[in-house]
Amino acid sequence: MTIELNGRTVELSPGATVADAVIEAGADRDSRGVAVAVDGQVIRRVDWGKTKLRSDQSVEVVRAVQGG
Amino acid sequence: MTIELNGRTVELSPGATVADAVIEAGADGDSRGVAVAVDGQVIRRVDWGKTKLRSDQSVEVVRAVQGG
Amino acid sequence: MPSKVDSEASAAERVDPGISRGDVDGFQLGGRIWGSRLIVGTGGFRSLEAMERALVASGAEIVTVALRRVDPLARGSALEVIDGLGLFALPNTAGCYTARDAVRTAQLAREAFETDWIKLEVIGDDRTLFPDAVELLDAAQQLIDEGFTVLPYTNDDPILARRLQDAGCAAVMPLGSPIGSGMGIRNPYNIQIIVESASVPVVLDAGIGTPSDAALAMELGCNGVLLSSSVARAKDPERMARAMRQAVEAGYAARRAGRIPRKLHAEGSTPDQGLPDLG
Amino acid sequence: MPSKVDSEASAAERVDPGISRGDVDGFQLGGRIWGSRLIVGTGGFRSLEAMERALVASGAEIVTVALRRVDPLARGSALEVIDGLGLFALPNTAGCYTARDAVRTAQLAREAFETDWIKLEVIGDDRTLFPDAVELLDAAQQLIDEGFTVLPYTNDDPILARRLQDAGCAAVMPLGSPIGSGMGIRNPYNIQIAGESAPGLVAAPTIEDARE
Repeated sequence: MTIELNGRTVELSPGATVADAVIEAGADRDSRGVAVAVDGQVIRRVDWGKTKLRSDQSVEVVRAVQGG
Repeated sequence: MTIELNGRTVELSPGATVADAVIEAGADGDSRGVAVAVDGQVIRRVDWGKTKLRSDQSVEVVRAVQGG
Repeated sequence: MPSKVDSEASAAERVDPGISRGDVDGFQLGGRIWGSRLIVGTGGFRSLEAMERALVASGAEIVTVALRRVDPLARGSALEVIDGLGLFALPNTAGCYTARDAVRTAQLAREAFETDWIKLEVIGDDRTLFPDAVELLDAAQQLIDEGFTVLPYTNDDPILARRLQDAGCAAVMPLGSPIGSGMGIRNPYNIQIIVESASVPVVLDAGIGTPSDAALAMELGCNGVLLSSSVARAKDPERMARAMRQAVEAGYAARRAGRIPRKLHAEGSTPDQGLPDLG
Repeated sequence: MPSKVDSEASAAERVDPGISRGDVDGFQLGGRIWGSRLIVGTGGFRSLEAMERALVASGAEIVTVALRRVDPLARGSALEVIDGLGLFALPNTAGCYTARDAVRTAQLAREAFETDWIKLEVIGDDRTLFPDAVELLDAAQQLIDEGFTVLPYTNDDPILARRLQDAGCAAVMPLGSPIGSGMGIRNPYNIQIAGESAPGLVAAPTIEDARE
């Protein structure tokens, strides 16, 4: 299935979960400072592995960066 | 003889020196921070004992005080 | 200076150097007591190493960070440095122009940083980066309802500051001048009014350009100062960080020491009586 | 913090903490390097104890004092405190309104404090205590000729600052605002210009009033 990951169209295997998207985005699962929103809804870290993604969903994976 | 010591008229024995005036003014002879002027002329510390005073001279004995 | 914060404890109940030192002068913020009244942002440093050296020199315990899309190529991260130093990472919602975005970002931040503290920023336009009062208040309200500890970056309008405080914000963080402008405190009178009417800590955030600005903020009665560009983009960030630390401490001490009043004319400190008449 | 200045050495060649610490950041004043850039006045304290505590807290090494007629009833003295702390007593000519008075007072000070350093003050009027430029320059010239190290309290006129520098003053000490007014730096632009025209010579205005 295809989703939009951090603004890029990405192909994921069917049944992929939020956790897979995190890895696809280049962040490893347990790295601190990572957070995910699917279609604007924040997914709690504990639910990453249980939340299946659907085609055309928009996934944003963010991480801590320097900020004022 | 009478001199003006720090603005007050004072009686000193004839032959009194600057050193005597310093003591009369209430500053013990060698204390640090003391200086003397006679009729506006500064008398060097080393000359206090040798400088005889004359009647009607104006003697100023000053000492260090708090100051900005 | 505050000992390194114990990094094992989770962010929630990190041992506060202020408390551990029984510091009567401790900086009360968000229901905790901190040892340093200087909060430093991590934005704008030329490298993570420069940031780390400056953070250490600043003595800051609270350090702000932002959230951006993962960059797989990024080497190292601000958060690793902050954790390594045992400091408290305070996420911000920089870049949000609506209450909706800010709330979402705060929720993301709660996941990412495992803390419900948020430096709430909702911007009105990209030239001044001034806060958008209406959106800011709306976002603050929502986040407070969701149990966040909200530290809002606000303008120097005392009325808005009071509304934010009444809404339940943990502090108000008025700007001195635009973010990164280095113009210092443009309206010290409003800052004083905010300080007078505040029942929550007041942290001057944004616009500090040099240590005397930071000291002035503390002398005006602010409880703390938040700055970033003035250190990050200084020629020597580490030396400037140390200077800011001293300025905040000096300003706070001066405020408590009780300055002399301002007068138009002079008042000599050297006594007049006893002036010798030198003829 | 600067180590306590070695009090045994005479005032003249006191070991400068700046030099001893090889402090590249040392404060160069009067041909010597000092550890602290803060000069504190002793005027206005409510008590000698308060003054002593403040002097220690300030980290200052140079402390200004004045000369007045001996008061036999006075208990203790600023100088005893300053000597006790191993600090350098810098006499001033506060209260002088003419070059003549200021020169005489400086000569008295040289006797009293055994130093040729003088904080030269020649005042124009008693409401503002602003310097009298003409008398100040005249006094500075005379004292420099007599070998004094002259540190003049001046206004923030860059031209006068340059004249004082050209006359041979060891520094120029422009005011930020009237003595004791607490008005900070009223004209930062002139201070910057004074700094440019007399580079490296501008010592910040001394903190006159440490009144508690």
